[in-house]
Amino acid sequence: MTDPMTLDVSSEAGRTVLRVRGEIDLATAPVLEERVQQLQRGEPLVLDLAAVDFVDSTGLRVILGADTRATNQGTSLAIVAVDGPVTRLFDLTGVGSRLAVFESIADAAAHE
Amino acid sequence: MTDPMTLDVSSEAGRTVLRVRGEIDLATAPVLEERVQQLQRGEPLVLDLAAVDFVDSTGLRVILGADTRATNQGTSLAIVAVDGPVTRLFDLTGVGSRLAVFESIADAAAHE
Amino acid sequence: MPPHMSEPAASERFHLELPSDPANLATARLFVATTARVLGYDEDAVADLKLAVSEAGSAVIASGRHETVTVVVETTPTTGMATVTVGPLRPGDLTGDHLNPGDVILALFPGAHIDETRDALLIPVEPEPAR
Amino acid sequence: MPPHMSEPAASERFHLELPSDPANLATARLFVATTARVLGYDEDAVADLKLAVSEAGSAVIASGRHETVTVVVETTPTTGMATVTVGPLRPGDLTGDHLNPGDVILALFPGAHIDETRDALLIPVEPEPAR
Ligand SMILES: Nc1ncnc2c1ncn2[C@@H]1O[C@H](COP(=O)(O)OP(=O)(O)O)[C@@H](O)[C@H]1O
Ligand SMILES: Nc1ncnc2c1ncn2[C@@H]1O[C@H](COP(=O)(O)OP(=O)(O)O)[C@@H](O)[C@H]1O
Repeated sequence: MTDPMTLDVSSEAGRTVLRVRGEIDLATAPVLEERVQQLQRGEPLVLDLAAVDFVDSTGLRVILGADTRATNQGTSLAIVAVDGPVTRLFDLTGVGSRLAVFESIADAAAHE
Repeated sequence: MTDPMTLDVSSEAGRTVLRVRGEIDLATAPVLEERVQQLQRGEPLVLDLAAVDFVDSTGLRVILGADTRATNQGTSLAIVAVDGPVTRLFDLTGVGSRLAVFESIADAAAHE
Repeated sequence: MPPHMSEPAASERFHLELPSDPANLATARLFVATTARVLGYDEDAVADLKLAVSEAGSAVIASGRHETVTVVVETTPTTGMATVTVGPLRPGDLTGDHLNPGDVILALFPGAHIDETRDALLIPVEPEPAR
Repeated sequence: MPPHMSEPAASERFHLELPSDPANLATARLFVATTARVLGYDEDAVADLKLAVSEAGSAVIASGRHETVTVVVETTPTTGMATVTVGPLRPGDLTGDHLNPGDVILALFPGAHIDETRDALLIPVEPEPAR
């Protein structure tokens, strides 16, 4: 690790995609929170967590907060996650069913 | 790390090549020592250390012992190393000049 | 007995103490991960231990009462059990908001509990073959 | 002052204690590497610290006198210096054969020395910009 978490913003399939790599914990979650808030502003967002190596409840609260914010703004949050730390935490806490989780950016971008 | 050090033996350009990956320290050096002794038995050996992530003086003693053994057996030891932990330790201790160090297996295999 | 251990030997103790700073949680996770691998636990167990230690360490930092976070791994050779202790923590530190560290830790390790005599969270970890 | 530290704050102390087993040297190296990165040291410095700690930890194990190896990293915010302490070690433990741990440690950190009051090797580490 040089940097514990890196964020990349891109536009794919007409959607803004925020790709997170590395570790989301108490040290890095505030940085993610701020960037997600900047990007949401009433726009749909794809949060790509496929390259996340670690996430704990601090990170999960950022994800759930982003989902609530999307609902309040009348827009959507789509999450990309594959088998790994993110899906493990979703399963452990039972929140997976409350979120729109996809296996690829293409699938996520098709989400209304 | 699943295994701190792995060893692979192959035959390349007519020479026996022992490729070491991972970390050589007090925990793993005895395993390397034993394998090197088995392979030397009067035969020239190429010791490929290009994929070594870490080595300390315990590992260096194994390397120098193998070089002495080759000399005593009237054969040769050729070492493959690129810029990294191995060359760093050779430079720090000044032993690099006493060893036959090459940048590739092809160069090492040409060593008499 | 975890596979890498060559003999039962004596009980072993691995101890880490770090300043209560979120930047050090990664070090705490690496410590428990590497120690668990040395003790022979597989990567699923290692991932669960990293998560539990990160949650508990976050709770120590969030409590704001302590300058350091302590993580201890101890083995009990007779049973093959390990215990992971994270502190200082007292009852209440792990609960609070919905989706708090305690929820995650208990989902991972149902036997985890605050040991008030040690002022810490104690996580019993089954030997590898039993997991 | 190392770049990642946002303010001088107080002196910080990172402490690790492991059973004297060669299998744990990798954990000691990871500990000093991660801690040094949090303190802002670059990868060259990290590699040197891993090597020095591995040499010193090997010497503790080779001495055969101690059940545990202790590694401590301490910062001195006023000077930006860090010190890495590895023990228990006393004069003589680092020397011996040609190419012993002491040779490597002194080539890396000429200021390293046995601190007899602490019964340990003390390695002074310059602040990052000065290296
Ligand atoms: N989100 C957080 N929750 C709890 N503790 C934190 C948090 N962020 C930082 N800390 C750590 O707690 C200690 C004190 O934090 P600080 O932010 O200086 O608190 P305050 O300024 O409110 O006293 C610092 O070591 C800091 O790293
Ligand atoms: N190879 C070594 N590496 C680290 N410390 C050493 C080494 N040799 C000796 N020391 C210890 O470092 C301290 C100062 O060492 P130094 O001044 O370099 O050598 P000397 O032993 O000649 O005084 C001494 O207390 C000594 O025990």
